Amino acid sequence: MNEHLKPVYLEEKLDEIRADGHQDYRSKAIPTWCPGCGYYSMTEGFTMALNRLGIEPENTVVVSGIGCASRFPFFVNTYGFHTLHGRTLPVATGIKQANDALTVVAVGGDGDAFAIGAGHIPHAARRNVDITYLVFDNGIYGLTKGQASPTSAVGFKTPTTPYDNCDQPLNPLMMLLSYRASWVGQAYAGRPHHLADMIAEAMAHRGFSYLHILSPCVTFDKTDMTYANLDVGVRDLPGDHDRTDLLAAMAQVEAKEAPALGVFFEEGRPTLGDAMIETIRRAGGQAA
Amino acid sequence: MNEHLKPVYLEEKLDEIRADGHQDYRSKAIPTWCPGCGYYSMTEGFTMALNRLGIEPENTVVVSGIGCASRFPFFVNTYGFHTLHGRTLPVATGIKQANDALTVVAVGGDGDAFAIGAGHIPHAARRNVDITYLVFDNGIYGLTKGQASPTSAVGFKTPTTPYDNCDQPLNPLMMLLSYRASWVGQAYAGRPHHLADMIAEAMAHRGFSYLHILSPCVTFDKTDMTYANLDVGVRDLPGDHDRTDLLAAMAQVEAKEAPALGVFFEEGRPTLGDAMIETIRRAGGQAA
Amino acid sequence: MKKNANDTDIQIAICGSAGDGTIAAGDILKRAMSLQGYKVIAFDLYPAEIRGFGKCISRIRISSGQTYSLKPQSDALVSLNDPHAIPHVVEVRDYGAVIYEDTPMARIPEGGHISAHVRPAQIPYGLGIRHISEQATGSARSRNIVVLGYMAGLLGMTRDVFHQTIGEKFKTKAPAVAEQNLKAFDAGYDLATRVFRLDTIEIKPPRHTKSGADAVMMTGNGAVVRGFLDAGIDNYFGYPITPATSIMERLTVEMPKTGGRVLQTEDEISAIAATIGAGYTGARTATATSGPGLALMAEMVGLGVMAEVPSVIVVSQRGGPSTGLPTKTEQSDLNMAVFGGAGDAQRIVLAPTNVEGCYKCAGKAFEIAEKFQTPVIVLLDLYLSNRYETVIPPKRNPFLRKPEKKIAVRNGNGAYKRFAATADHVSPRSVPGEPGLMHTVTGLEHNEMGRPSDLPEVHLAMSHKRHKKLKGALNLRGLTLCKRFGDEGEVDVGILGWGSTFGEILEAMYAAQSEGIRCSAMKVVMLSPLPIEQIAAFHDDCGEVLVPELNYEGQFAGLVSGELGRPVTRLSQVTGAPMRVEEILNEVRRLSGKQSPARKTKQQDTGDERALEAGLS
Amino acid sequence: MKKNANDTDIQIAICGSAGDGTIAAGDILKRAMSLQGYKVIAFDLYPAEIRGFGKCISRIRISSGQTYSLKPQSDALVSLNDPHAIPHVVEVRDYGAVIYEDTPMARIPEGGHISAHVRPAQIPYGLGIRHISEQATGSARSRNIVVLGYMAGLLGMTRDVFHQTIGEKFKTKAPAVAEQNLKAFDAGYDLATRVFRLDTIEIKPPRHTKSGADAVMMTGNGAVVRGFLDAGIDNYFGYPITPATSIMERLTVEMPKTGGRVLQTEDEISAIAATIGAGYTGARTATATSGPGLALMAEMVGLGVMAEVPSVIVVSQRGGPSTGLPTKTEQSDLNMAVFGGAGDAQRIVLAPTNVEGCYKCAGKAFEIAEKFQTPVIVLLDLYLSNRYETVIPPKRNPFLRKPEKKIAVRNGNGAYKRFAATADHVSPRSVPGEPGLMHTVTGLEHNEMGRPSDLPEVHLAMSHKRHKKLKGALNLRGLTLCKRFGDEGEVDVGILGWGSTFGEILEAMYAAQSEGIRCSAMKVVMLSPLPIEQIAAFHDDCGEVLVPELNYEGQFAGLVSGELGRPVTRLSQVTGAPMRVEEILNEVRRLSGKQSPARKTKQQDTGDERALEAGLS
Ligand SMILES: Cc1ncc(C[n+]2csc(CCOP(=O)(O)OP(=O)(O)O)c2C)c(N)n1
Ligand SMILES: Cc1ncc(C[n+]2csc(CCOP(=O)(O)OP(=O)(O)O)c2C)c(N)n1
Ligand code: SF4
Ligand code: SF4
Ligand SMILES: [Mg+2]
Ligand SMILES: [Mg+2]
Repeated sequence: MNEHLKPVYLEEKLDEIRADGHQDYRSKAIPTWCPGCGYYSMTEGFTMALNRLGIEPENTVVVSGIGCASRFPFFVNTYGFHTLHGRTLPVATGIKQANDALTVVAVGGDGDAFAIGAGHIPHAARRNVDITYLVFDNGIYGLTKGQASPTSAVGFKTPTTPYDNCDQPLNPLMMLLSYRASWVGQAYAGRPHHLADMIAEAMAHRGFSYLHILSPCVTFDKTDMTYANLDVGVRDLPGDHDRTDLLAAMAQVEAKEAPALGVFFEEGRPTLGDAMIETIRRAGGQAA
Repeated sequence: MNEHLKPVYLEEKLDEIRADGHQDYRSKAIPTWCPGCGYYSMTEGFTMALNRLGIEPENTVVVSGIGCASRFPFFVNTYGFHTLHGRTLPVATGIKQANDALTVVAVGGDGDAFAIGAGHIPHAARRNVDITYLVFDNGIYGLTKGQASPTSAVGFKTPTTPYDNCDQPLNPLMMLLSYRASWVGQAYAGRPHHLADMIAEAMAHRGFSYLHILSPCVTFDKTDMTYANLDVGVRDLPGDHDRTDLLAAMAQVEAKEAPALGVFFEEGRPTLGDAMIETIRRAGGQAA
Repeated sequence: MKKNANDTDIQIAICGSAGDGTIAAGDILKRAMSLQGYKVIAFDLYPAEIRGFGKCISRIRISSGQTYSLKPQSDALVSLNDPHAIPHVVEVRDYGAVIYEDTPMARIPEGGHISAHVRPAQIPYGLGIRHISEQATGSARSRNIVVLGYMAGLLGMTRDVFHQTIGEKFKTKAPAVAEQNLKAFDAGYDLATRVFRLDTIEIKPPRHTKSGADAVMMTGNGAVVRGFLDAGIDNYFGYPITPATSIMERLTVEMPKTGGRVLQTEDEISAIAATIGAGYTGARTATATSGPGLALMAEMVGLGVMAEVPSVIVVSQRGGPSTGLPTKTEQSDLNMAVFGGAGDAQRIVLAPTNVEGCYKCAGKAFEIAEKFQTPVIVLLDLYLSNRYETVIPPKRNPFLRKPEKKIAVRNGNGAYKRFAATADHVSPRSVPGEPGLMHTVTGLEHNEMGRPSDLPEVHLAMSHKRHKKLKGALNLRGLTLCKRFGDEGEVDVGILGWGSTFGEILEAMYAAQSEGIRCSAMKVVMLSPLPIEQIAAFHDDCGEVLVPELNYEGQFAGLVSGELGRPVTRLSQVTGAPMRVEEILNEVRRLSGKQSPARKTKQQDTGDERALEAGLS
Repeated sequence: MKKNANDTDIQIAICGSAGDGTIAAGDILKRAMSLQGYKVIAFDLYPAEIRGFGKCISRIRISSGQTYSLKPQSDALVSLNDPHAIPHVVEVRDYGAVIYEDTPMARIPEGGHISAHVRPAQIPYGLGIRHISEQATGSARSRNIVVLGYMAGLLGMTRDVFHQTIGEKFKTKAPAVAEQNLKAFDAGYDLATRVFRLDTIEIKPPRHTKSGADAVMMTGNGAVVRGFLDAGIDNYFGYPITPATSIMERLTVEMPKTGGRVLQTEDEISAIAATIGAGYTGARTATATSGPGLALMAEMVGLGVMAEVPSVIVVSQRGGPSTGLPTKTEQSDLNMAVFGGAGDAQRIVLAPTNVEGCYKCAGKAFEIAEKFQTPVIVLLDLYLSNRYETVIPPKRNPFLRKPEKKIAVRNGNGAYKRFAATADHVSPRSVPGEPGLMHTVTGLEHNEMGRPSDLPEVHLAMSHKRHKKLKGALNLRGLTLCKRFGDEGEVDVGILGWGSTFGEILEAMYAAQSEGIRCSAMKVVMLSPLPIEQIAAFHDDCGEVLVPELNYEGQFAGLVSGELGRPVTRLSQVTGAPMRVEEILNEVRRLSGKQSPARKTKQQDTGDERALEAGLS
């Protein structure tokens, strides 16, 4: 029988959702995000990914900065650290450095990452700290009510750009590639299944993985990064894209009118933890 | 008569140096750098460039952070601001924002720029603040006596990497290209005339110009970025390099075993000052 | 200064959930009353979350004479959402009004309706708000305006002024919008005029009706913006943070109109760095932030002190520590403002006590920063930043728009000494562009030329210079640095206060006087350097000195005791809300030996042992 | 504790320019004397610049009994470079020795030779240092060792121990190097034994010769490293900054040997952020910095306070404000350490007063941070970080290597309350990896579950909890939090001190006692929370309380007065150098009414009006 013609029974479907177990990764707190906010997809995608990879919640730490995106840890049932604006990565680095056995996921908004936090990204990337960094990019400062962010488009009108934004936005994926992050990908909140796949893949990568997630702020952005615009804007990476080729990845990222979804670059190299173990070995010590 | 065969008379040569005027841009303070430090070339190159461009010392402000490199402002006869470690660019941005008529040159070491100051570079670049940023890269923390910096090579032994450096170094030129800085070039302290040319060209560019200068620390680095190694290591950019092509520039930078000297990328676009004037126009105001 | 018992003095609270138009209704009320020449003080509370149906409450005090803070009790409470409004019923005074929807939409749980919470002595006014709105406008969306009209009618407020205010409020919208709202207003108003009034509240004509046209409603942040503009601000650099953001948002609109430049930087470190960079060129430049941002600025403020570069930093405090309570008020960043830097890095700190003070301090801050070549911090808090007061703008711009500055000259041998020793310890300054006066400033200790030096005599002399010059700020003209109110001479209790809390302090002091307690209050606006002579003289006059403030540690009390070497009594409150007048009054009674017996019970009720403890330390 | 007049107590100063081997000679002297069981205190001054021929001076005090600081006057000065050494001739006591090169290389300007500066009462010893070195070793490079030998011979020091020390010092070099140096030493030593000794100095055998083998020379920073290692530090994150860098440099060598991890971060914000991140996992983690770095850490330390995560931050102060005087000492970051954060963000601050204290405070800091779940700042200064003292390392590791912690459990209904209210206000903590106890910590105000909440009662209760729990630190065992020395009961003058300056305070106190002044000194190690009861009791006993400290503002004095509400007398010195014992003694004399007439002249000479002023405030 054709899969798509099978009738769907609500009760059955609910049982299925409960049974698959990913709901266990949700906390009891109800998200404080606006209805329709792209961030709901992240919670769903993240819990699905954890479930699929079979990671125990108690061995997972979600670290965030400050912003709507950074409220994320409160809504998942793992250990969590809601830190300071922009300090997601150094705190996450400290956690991973102290306990290699933990799965550490860093989460933040575009402002948290690329405005106040911009100085930490190159270093987490070059050291290849074995964590996953999910940036929820809505091109705006959501929590403080809609000011321009470093990824806001030229011409965007916000309370701090009443005469339209003039600053050229940053290109986060290009930046991450230039830091030679060892895994770089992009997803979109409007494609939740692909998003879940990408989160799982990013987390499975050994080393620093960076996933850029396009996500509309339905409350403060009615014109730019909306679902309507993104739905038609995004494209898949070409099937023949070579994800081991840095310059090819850069070429894909440079063609940014139509943001590509998928994995741009991937490379296996020693992590910070590996470097630490090697240093201990050279010193004649025993790794803990 | 062949130029090279003409005898050189010391007195004549000294007169020539005095007459060309670039010595007027030197301050009375004697540099506190170690004899042989690459930084002496910068003072020479910078004063020659100012002289060549005919910029008045009183309309020039040299802004620096903290480090051996950052002592620079004390040795030139312009206005100067020796700020804090890593804060060179935001201070320089404030100065330029307040007075478009000034020539603003930011100066710092590799640690100042790419460790503690790394978060400010993308923003100065994307806003296209019309300043010149000279980074003196010696791959080390000179002033604090030789610890590893973000550009130190893997395997480098320093007081903070006694068992050898394990962190992959950053690629500053790639980073600047990914920020789409509107002028990106590289020079070497061991080629002082080319260096002076490059400083002059960077300063002549309208917008944010970034010049990376390779410069040995003769006191704390006896093995890596030495004159001996660099003299044979550097190469010129290919004659047919297209400096308007970002991806071509990236390809040149990626081939980093042999650092290329010259201008990688250049693009004309509105500066932060232009954006401000446009905003004032839209608001119906009169630019000062 | 004392109040005239015959004057109007009423306070209305409007409470609903986000989306009910609570704040908008309050806004119309404020403006309408201010237009008639009443004094208005108002403070709105918003929910912390963007989303959802969090509580909004707008409290508006309307008076003909001067008042200094909100009253602890309101005369009327308007509910647009019962679950949110119920906890506030106790705030309504005896014989005050509670106005609410009397035909709720759905079945509600026991005790869920507000009418069940109205106390016997309070007067309930139930009406079919939704129904009236639907009838008058075809939609329930004007519930807020209906109930506003009802309240206005009930209290005998003038209809016309409301019409005018509503017209203005909606003038940028389609004409139908204003029309609908006027209909809704009138429907409520008419209904109220037919109601039998049990209450004693009355609106009497304001004292100075004429001034209404001149008076403006302004928040503390709005006043900062006005002060900056009137003082000729050239540049602003900032990073969004509650509750300072609105300063930047308004400046981005206003400054370009007169050629000014605003840049949203990548973080607070950049904001202060650029501010100091611009200050170095001689431009008037400011930034604004809250506690977390000021913490990040600590190193750079120290550079401003050392390099002697002027800058202006507005700090609007919120609940702390750390990210704390971003939408609640507190006065707990004082220690950081005064002491938060490496080394002996004294700076000037000003804390206005009301909206007008915000205007003055913000505008004057540029002059002060330039005069003393140093960072100036202007310390507000969320309560002051967001509270509305009626202000009569000055007729003449009170600020010097051109810096008074000493002219720098090369001395005999051709060397310009940027940090030359002078009688007042302030050295002649040159800025980039001036020929022959080139110099480099630095955060390193330096000699008179500005060259780095770590010689003992240089460090001693320069430390001396940096501290001594600030003493000059204690002789500043044109700004009240500290001021005593109330009884002259020896008193039983003196209340020493700073910042937004001073309004409550004055109210408490006047109340204490009316109970026969000899009482004075001193406000201190200049918190660093402290006007210690005046404070000492005040201390001499007072049997007891009480220091009420919105922080746990008694930070101002510690600062004053530290300089004075004498004890004071601390009164701390950390609930995120403004200080309660009653709380201060009770302490004054206790210290004067006239403790009211009611107090004891109340303390036990709230279980607030800390307030007691703190009061005793 | 009083000194026995028969004991050895001599101080040698060796002065040269960078490259002369000044510090190396001093190092051999320190080690040789320490090996014999003498107590050694030493402090070296280096030039601020990397390059050039800046002044180096090594001062070494050698005694059989306990001493507490360097002496204001040395018994011998050894010059390797006359221009640098000349200003230090005045530091040599009457009948003390000045040792110098008597056959200078070139013609020198008038007054350029040190012999012209030796005072009549001092005893000059000129010798052909260069010549002797060349003769003995074939090169002038051993001048420093020749003169060291001469000095040793002159003072009757034992030759063998020097031989042993030199052998050890050069054991990693080619054997010829040690040999050359031994020859140089003997050449100098032999020469001295043939010299007619005019001086009265004598080296007497140390009291506890046996302990020599156990004793080690250690700097404050070295002791911090030892303390960290003995307490089982797991992780270290840091960014280089003078004078803290050597802590990281030594830890990078040592920690990996036992599996520990060190990361040089991109800045200080990252260093403290990672420290707190690692602390969240339960690992013992520290960072170290100086004033400018601590300023950058201010926001993150506040997060540690709010989220109740342990962390240890060593701060070695240097001259400020701003970049200040990186290679000079000062105690001016106290205010920032105690107050430098947004909101009511009290943290624990410990300031050791000597090298042994550095060891104890550093090691104990982990236990304290874990016990009270909060950041602990250990405050040193350049003088303490870099000064050498002889220490006898403890036989048994004095630190608890496993955190004593409360075991977190799920309560009945399955919810784990990370911030549960408890009797001692410290809540049971769980760390990642423990099943069923997942929770999120935050810098937002939060309820017992750790969920964000801005309810008034929550903020009040949690502010209470965060402050009250720290009071427990005043009952800590195994670490001296404050201690009184000198006369018991009522005294004329009490000296209250903290940090590195306490050595000078003790010396001054003993000197004052020997002049018949009733005098006590109290050291305060725990600066936050302050052991205010003990301080108050001390204040009660003292006619006058003097607070000497190395900062301009009298920061500790302000802190104490602020909590105590009583006056103290400030004595400030900001020259970048350690406090002068004589300066303290003069103040003690003045306060006790026994002012020495010499004092007045001296003050006028140095023109140090500040010290006087400060003393009076
Ligand atoms: C040091 C500091 N500066 C500023 C703020 C105020 N603030 C909170 S969230 C935020 C920006 C949020 O934008 P983004 O990171 O893009 O997250 P979003 O809300 O859009 O998900 C700002 C500026 C803060 N909390 N701390
Ligand atoms: C906030 C702060 N952190 C650390 C330091 C100490 N410090 C001074 S210079 C420097 C690094 C210098 O390296 P670099 O920028 O490469 O300049 P170089 O000396 O090599 O020219 C450091 C860490 C400081 N002055 N301020
Ligand atoms: S404000 Fe924007 S980003 Fe924040 S929760 Fe609402 S929709 Fe999402
Ligand atoms: S230490 Fe290195 S970078 Fe610094 S002045 Fe000397 S050679 Fe140059
Ligand atoms: Mg965002
Ligand atoms: Mg460097």
